[in-house]
Amino acid sequence: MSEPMKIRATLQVDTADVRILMLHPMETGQRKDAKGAIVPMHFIQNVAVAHNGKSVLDAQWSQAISRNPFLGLRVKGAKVGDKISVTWTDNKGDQRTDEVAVAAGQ
Amino acid sequence: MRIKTGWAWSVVVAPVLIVAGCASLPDAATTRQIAESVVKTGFSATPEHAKRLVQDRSQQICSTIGSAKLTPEEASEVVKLARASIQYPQSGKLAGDWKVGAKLAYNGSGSRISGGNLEKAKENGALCSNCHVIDPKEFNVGNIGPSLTGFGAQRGNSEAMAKYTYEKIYNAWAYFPCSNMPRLGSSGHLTPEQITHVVAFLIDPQSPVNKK
Amino acid sequence: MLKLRGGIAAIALICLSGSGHAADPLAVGRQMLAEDNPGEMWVDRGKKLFYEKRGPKSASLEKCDFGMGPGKLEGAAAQLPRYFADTDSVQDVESRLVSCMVEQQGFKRADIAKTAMGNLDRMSDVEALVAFIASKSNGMKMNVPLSHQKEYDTYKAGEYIFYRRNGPTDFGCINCHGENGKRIRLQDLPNMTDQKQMQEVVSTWPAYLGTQSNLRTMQWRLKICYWQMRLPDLAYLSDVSVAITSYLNHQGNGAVIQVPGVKR
Amino acid sequence: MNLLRRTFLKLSGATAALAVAVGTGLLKTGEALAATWNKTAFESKALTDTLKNLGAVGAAESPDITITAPDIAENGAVVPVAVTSKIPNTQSISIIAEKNPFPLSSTFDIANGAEGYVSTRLKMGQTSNVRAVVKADGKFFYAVKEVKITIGGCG
Repeated sequence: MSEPMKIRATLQVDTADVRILMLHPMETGQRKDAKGAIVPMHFIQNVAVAHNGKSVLDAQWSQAISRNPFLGLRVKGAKVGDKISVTWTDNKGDQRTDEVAVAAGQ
Repeated sequence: MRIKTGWAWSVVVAPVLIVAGCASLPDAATTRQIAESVVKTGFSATPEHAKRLVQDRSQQICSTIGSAKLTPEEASEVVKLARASIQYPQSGKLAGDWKVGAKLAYNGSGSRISGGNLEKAKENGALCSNCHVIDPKEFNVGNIGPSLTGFGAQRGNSEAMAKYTYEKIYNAWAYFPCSNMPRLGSSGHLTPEQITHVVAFLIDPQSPVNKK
Repeated sequence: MLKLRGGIAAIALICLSGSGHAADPLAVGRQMLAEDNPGEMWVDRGKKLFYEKRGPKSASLEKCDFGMGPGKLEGAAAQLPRYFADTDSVQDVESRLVSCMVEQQGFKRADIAKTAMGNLDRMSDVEALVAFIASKSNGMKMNVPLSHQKEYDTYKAGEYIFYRRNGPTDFGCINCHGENGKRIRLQDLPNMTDQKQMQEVVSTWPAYLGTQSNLRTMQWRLKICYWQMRLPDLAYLSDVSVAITSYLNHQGNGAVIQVPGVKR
Repeated sequence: MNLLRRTFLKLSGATAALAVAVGTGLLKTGEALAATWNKTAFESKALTDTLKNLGAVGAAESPDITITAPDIAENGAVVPVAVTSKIPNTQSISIIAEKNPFPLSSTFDIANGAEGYVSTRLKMGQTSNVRAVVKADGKFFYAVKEVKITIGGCG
């Protein structure tokens, strides 16, 4: 059961500034829990970002990306209302997709 | 003119007085009483650990509120108590091994309490680098206290300097009453022997503290 | 709006470090972290939890009165801690929340205390709820009242405790938070005798802490301060924490609240 | 604009998961990027092996790559790093923390109008160079920046 991502996509001229926050433990496999047991490796391996259904960025991550990860990118040729959808997939096969519309910048 | 002033005052002051009559800032003695009882019940502690919350005479004097200053009498009482607390190592040697001292100086752990348990550590650290710059190349250091870089290079490593340094670490308030520096020996946080090693770390010409 | 907030947070953080020479090489990183604050995800989660029917009594928190009337959250945290007649005590946002969770939702106080601070294995509901409730005062000025006698008493007790030196380190709050530009190792320490810096502190808690990978409230902050001071465990929601929070928040009156903050 | 061909690695958990992503229609067939979790590169421990497994041996240092990161990071658990590549036809950006036990932290494949820009946050165990490796028009380029890691609090 995963929590929603926090995605902001704002238009600056013709480029969408996309900022994505995810809630994920990004366990390295090194940490011990309160009872002293090793917490198995558990991290997002792939983040796929699409603009109106077209892939624009595909991130492959290791366990060295910080807990509660952040991903920022910029998409050219975007318009207000365009759809930005983001899917992450972790090494246990868990997956989550969230989508936002590009908003007007200041 | 007088009447007008008086009238203006009554308008401004009267509501304040009414409020003050019902509720107001407690005086110092009442505050102390309330706050001390709040402290007594505010921690979950074993009887042994709860002793740490009880102030000794010097701590009481040093807890001046706001911009209040120590009176000369208070300051000299703190100095007197501090001087009386200092104990010297049985060996009589005040400067120990600077290499041991170096490890202690950068060790910021020991004696913390979590979930009712005392921190597990071989020994308490001397906590120096939390608050003092020691090696100018090391940037992970605090600045609450003054820089100790070149401490011995500037002051020498005479017997008298060793004694001053020892006493300063054992109970800083013997020299600077109520300073921020913990009374590391008097509180029992460091042993006399540990302090001799930190002394050596600070004044030994071979110590990195005194190397350029 | 969000961009603006990031900018403010970054500027504030730079100011906080005062004259410390370490400010510049750190500034870039602080700004980058402030612009995208994972703490926002705690706010979202807290919002969901607030309106959800939870606990043995299967109730939401919509009837909880934070001082502005049942369920009224706008600006409530800006006026906390304050006196509440139903509990006959001065309460901060977290102790008030827990009162409601006990009274209205039927949770057991002892159970809440055990799980109120999340860790790397478990997220805390309380931290998320505090983040959400506090965020409903964003953009408003801190305005903690002193009118009931218990508010005066609590405030003055907080001040007294702030300066009270105790334990093996001889520390009170004042010893680390009484001068400009000070650090423990490389951790900047706000000078809480300076109103500006005090305001910066009280307007940015709760905060997301990178070192914790978690959102934290003042309860956690004070607990850890006491731990470092080598004193016993600060009891959860103890009067000590409420007193210190009263003192700090009242001193910080006028600060524009912008939470969650982002801190080291 | 479809720059890269899908080439799934066998035996990788990520691959199966990714297949799900494709299956759910998020990545439309024919439009998906390479998206192969480069196991050998991610599991390399020595920098030279990392670079070799990225195919980036002999990369040229480029002034057109900018690494935005703090000179001193307050917290090694969250080191913000952004990479901007002004090299035309930038296809991918990899971020390497040279002294991490496994130096490669991430590879970002870029297409269909995304700029040569990514921003993320890394865990870094110690002070180290951060290296950005950019693939553009099939060639490799790099830039480095040192990030110092601090210790806070009372240790």
